[in-house]
Amino acid sequence: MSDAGNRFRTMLGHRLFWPVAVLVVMLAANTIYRPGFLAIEVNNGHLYGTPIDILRLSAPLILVALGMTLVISTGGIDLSVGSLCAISGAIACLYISRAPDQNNLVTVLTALAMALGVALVLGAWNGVLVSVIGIQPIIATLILMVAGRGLAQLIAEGQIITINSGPYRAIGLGHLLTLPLAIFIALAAALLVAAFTRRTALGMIVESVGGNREASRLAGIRSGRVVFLVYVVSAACAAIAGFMMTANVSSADGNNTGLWVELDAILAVVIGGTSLAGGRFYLGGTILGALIIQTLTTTVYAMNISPQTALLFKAVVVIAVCLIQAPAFRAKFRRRRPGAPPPPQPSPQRQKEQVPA
Amino acid sequence: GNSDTGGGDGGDDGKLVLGFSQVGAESGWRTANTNSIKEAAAEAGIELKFDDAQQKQENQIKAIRNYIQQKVDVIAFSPVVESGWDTVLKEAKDAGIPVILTDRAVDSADKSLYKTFLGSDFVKEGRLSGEWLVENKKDATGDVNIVELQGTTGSAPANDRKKGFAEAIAADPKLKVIASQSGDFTRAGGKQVMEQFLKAHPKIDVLFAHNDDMGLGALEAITAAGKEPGKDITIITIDAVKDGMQALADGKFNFIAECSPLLGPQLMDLAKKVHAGEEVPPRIETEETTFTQEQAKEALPNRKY
Amino acid sequence: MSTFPISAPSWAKLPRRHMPVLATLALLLVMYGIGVSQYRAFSNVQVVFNVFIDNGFLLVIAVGMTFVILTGGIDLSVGSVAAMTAMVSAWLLQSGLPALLVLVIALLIGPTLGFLMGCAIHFFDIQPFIVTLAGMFFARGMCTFISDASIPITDGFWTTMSQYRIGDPRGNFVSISVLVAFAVVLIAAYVLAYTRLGRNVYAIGGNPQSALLMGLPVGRTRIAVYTISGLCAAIGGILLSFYTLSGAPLIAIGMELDVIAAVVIGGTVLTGGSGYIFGTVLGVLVLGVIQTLITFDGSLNSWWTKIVIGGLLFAFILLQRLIGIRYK
Amino acid sequence: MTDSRPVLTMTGISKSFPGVRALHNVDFRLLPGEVHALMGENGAGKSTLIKVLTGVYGIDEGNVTLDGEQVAFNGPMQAAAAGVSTVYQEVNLCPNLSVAENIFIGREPRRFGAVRWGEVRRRARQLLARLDLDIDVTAPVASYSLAVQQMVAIARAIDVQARVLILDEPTSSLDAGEVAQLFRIMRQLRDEGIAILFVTHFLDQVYGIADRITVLRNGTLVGEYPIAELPQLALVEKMIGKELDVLDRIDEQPRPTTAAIESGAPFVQVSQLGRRGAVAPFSLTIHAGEVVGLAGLLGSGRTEVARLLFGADRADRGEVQVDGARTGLRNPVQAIERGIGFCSENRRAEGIIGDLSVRENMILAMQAARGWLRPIPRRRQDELVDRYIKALSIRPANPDMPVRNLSGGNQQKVLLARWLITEPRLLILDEPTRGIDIGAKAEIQRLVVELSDGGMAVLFISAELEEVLRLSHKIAVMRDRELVAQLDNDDTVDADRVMQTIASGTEREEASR
Ligand SMILES: Nc1ncnc2c1ncn2[C@@H]1O[C@H](COP(=O)(O)OP(=O)(O)OP(=O)(O)O)[C@@H](O)[C@H]1O
Ligand SMILES: Nc1ncnc2c1ncn2[C@@H]1O[C@H](COP(=O)(O)OP(=O)(O)OP(=O)(O)O)[C@@H](O)[C@H]1O
Ligand SMILES: [Mg+2]
Ligand SMILES: [Mg+2]
Repeated sequence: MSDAGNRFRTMLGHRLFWPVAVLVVMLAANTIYRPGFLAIEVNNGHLYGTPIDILRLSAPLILVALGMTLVISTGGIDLSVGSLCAISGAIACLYISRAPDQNNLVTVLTALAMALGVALVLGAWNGVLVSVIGIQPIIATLILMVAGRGLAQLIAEGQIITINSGPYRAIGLGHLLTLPLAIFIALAAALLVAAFTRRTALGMIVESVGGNREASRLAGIRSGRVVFLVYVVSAACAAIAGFMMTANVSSADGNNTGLWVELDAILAVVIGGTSLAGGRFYLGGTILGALIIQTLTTTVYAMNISPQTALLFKAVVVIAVCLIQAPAFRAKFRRRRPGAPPPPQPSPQRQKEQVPA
Repeated sequence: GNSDTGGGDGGDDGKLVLGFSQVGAESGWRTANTNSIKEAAAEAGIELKFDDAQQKQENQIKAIRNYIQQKVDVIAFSPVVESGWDTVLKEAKDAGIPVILTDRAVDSADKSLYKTFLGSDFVKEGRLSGEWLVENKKDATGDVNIVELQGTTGSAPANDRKKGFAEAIAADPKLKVIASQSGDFTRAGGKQVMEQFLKAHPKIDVLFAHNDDMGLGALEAITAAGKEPGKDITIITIDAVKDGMQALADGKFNFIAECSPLLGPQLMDLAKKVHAGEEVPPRIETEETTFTQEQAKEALPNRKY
Repeated sequence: MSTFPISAPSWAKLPRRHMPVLATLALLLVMYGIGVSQYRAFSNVQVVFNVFIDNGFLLVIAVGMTFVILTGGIDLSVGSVAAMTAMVSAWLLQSGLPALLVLVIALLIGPTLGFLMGCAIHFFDIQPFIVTLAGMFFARGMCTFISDASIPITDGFWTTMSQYRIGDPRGNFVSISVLVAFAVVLIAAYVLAYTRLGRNVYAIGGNPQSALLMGLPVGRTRIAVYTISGLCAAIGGILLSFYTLSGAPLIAIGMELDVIAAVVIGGTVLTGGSGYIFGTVLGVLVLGVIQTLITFDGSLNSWWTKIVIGGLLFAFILLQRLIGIRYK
Repeated sequence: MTDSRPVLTMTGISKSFPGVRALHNVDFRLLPGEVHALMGENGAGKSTLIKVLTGVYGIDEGNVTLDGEQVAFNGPMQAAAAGVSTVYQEVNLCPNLSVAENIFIGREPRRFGAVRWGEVRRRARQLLARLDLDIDVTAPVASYSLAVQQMVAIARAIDVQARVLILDEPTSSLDAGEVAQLFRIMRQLRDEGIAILFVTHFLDQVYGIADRITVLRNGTLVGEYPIAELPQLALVEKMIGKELDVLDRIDEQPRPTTAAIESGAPFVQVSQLGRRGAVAPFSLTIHAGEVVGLAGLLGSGRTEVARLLFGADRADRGEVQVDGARTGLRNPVQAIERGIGFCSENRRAEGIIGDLSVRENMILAMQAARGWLRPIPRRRQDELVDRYIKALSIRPANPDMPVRNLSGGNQQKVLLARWLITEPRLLILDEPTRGIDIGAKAEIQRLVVELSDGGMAVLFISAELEEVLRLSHKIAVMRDRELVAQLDNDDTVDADRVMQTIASGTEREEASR
């Protein structure tokens, strides 16, 4: 077999190959529909164009999905992230709107710190419910998902808080090196999470807790603390995402900020290759997943697919993405080829140890 | 009145009891509506039983059932959707409790199931917007390209405003809706959709947004694209909340059709009347107006919500 | 090697396994008691009946979800499928098809979609969460595709089903939906306890690997549960259309979460393998009673409503958990 | 009997996993009315052959015929329907279902479609009585020890009216009594003309029951032999490809006497430690360099003792002293901090983390002890992992392979390595040689001796009395969840005496020393 062929084969086998392929196909389809789709021009000294929009808009989703990846990898799930986005955004905007000088950097930083602090407390609340009291994650976080929206509205008294603060706006709309600042924030967060998990042993410990909680406990891991920690991290990520979402429109809307972002985040995580059953997690995959989802949303708008059929379109794309990613599906086409490895029959994904819920 | 409250001030003190089921608290408009009703009830000495249905028709039906059990004197509600109220309204009728609809109508064939409707006419709001546009662009030459930011797909205000607007602009063939997409009534949605509109369509003359919030979101996208809102693109919205009025006064919007949330006083009035058995007209529209930039500057200082 | 002296006496054994469910029941009664003591009209029998009338469709859908969760899966599509069923019924009735035919068609759509999702999950080994999420998008998309405004139903059969009152029509009554829901509950409880399918469901939830090696029809069962869930969602959708006499594209949004919550509150474990239909019934009632309590109070703000719902949910689950641990 | 036509033949079977060739051109045949032992080292491909046969894995190449007809099962369900009943290596039961359900699920007696629960329970009790097991069949199977679970799995398999019965290491956690019971039934089935394929690492058992032997090595066929033509030593040679002499070396080595060890300061002193419903209060002293064996029948509470000592379960009475200082052992972290390690008998549920690689599984306990902020440098990881892969001859020697893809025995070795890496002062080994081939077993035994000579204390639990006797300085005997006796392992102690103690619970006076 030729060397190039071999290299192609290893590339095909790479975990991120298919998500990348899907992304490329979507971009290509858009470009065919509207040749200017990928065009980037310079406008006011920053880059301007649809690809930039996609990057900027996916930043909050990437953040939320990063935290969600860790949570999911411990075998949990965090439904409260959307509410947390709303709460943190509302607190920050409320504080800024009450301040005499909204453009004061100290004011903005205080607002951010306050909001982040509250989010951390709420994350800790989730963590305690799951790891200490032992409530199933989906229900434990559902409590905050429901009550959190109420809290956000309580903070804003049901109104949309509009602010006019340059520094705060910058979180969502500012630019750095001609690119939106939000991208850098998301990237920094991703690198931070990656460093925290992969440069230390945290990643492995999280994966082992998700893979088999009892075995991890017997190996001397304080599983409870790890589980607690991931919910706090998830809340922190959600809070920053909340800042971006609200800064993007310079207003906090307790109702709509981060609405249904939890579903998108979970989708991104799963598209990225992390199993909902817990265990191995893939941060790179998650980021790609988030990009795919945002591209999908943008495609709906860019191709002006009618709102009535937009969801049908989404359904088709999601299924297509998952199918071509599924090894079992691809194996159906490869089976006849000699020499190719056979499909893993009892799939490793399902091979779950018994973990008391 | 025969009410059951958890103690405190309630009880059989002869106060009229009104059960009100609100759609939810999905927007600033809605919150203003709720506040207006609460304040008016307190002022009119009416005991209000308030329930938030969180945008679910099921919840509203449940709430109405519970009001019937509690034997409130009058039931009022803003239906989440138009259809599907006959069964529960029949139960209310059998229990002898009069019903008032607010804000949104129901399409029941049996008009005896409710006493009256109080609210705005979404179709009319769309129509007023369209008519203003026709008037405003009557001298324009060449096609006028319109993009539309719809509300939540399938919701009554979105459907009706779209309909009314389309009816009105049909009068002038050069007015063309070249793109129409849902922005979910939110600022973020409006902004994201507008960004794509701007990239896909080099020449956009008019933006019609189904509410102020989406229009405000779109403003940001327009500015970022290097265009001047209100000048390069004519912007028409509906609602007239404070932020929207501000934008109008600042010359960023061009026209707003009002949709007033301040139904409280009228509602309390009606409640007293139907409870006393007085005849009321079957349909009462809230007093609403439209605003141009000049009118907005005048009205802005006394805007409450 | 016979018996162990230290093990619990046999009389103590029976209730222990049922303890969590009993605890839930007790807590539910306590909650009801609080309602009665706080609000006079709460003690009307009709209040209880209303909880059933208002939650009949939720109960049916939750029964289907119980099957899925017992195998360790999840079905996010149920709310949308119910909405789609109602929508399709309304649409077909509007276009003049006879009621019975409409009923049959509407009842076929849900299971078909469920079957397809089950196949995707089993044959291509895609995570249920994603497949059913796509199903959810699809069904909701179909709703707005059919019509973006709600369609009223005026058909005689539907109206009768909706408005017929069983019991004293002037006093306490239940609707036909309640009977349908009860029938579904009984059948499901029977299937789970007394048929091979039911036992296979539990086995797969316990350990799918083992179930496969024990020679159980894992694939067939897995596809079956999603089909069942689809069927239940379809029945739920029909009940919903009785309930609202219309098909509305936005109805039942987010219902899947209510349903999952109800199932889990009822003691079914999300990783699968343990839980009962009876628990699910209790879970639905808990949600129903919480809501009734809040409406009866009638003084809560929109946002306080959400906070209080969250708080009550928390209090309930915490107590359930604490009692559960004690008896474990 | 021997010249009857084979009921099952497999010819030219090959099977590869990514990176591993598990089977290469293997032939195998099974005659009716025989017990056929399939032998080979860990990872030789025994389980894979069985899984290929029953359709759990697809075949790459080769043919399977059953009764002369070519078959290709698509899964255990089809295989069972065709009369091939199998107990797979790891206990494969549904932990949440009751014992009775586990036995009958898939073929419950029914009337009008409804399962007859009374009948299910009655028949389950009957069936277990045949195996001499008297347990509550309505309790979930997870509430029983692994041994009981193994018996339940066997009961499930033998109840089927099968032509071929496959038992993949059914005896790995059984004690002598249970094994005898099982063999009685196997003989009975064999005499009814059923073909039995039997996998074990216990040579005695092979010679006790098998008629013929097939040996695999590294995924290839070594040969098929009638039992009479293959003496034990020759069999071992065929399996490992060279002579085995470690076992002899153990017995030759001079070992410190009990007296010598006990003159040192005790490392762990337990007094009246107990837990309601699990073990009656017991007292035990373990010195540095001492091997304490725990002997007892199934469910006598050995595992419970080990778990209490490790803090895996919390004791509700009694106290523990480590190095003379009173300490609480309330959770595994505390135990590990005090230098105690614990290798669970249930490697699938409580041991390996299947998703993670061999490397990660090995360093997990050490990493946990260091805390997540101080990752073990990659170089050091490689060093440790390589060392133990070599020392325990783990195959395939690929540290980055997910551990779930290893054969059962190799997984066990990985677990052992996990604890050895932490260099504990007391290592609790609960059935460490379960499912391990004879060569590796000898290695592990040698390791225990070496470690204890180097000053490590070992608490050694094994269903094989012989092993306990060979390694221990002191033997603690459990019966009915009570520590009934402690015997110094001197010349006066032999298997019979321990058995007697287990049976009668005498020598109680020694227990209170
Ligand atoms: N699913 C799998 N993926 C990759 N490799 C596998 C898989 N299953 C088994 N193997 C490999 O195949 C080889 C044979 O394994 P098998 O389980 O058949 O051994 P075995 O003879 O049963 O050993 P043991 O006595 O330890 O149980 C081993 O090298 C193992 O690592
Ligand atoms: N023969 C039996 N009859 C009934 N129950 C049993 C039997 N054997 C074990 N059990 C159950 O198994 C559980 C675990 O026992 P434990 O693991 O402590 O025993 P063990 O001495 O370690 O035995 P094993 O040899 O199985 O490891 C006990 O709770 C007991 O209920
Ligand atoms: Mg094996
Ligand atoms: Mg044991």
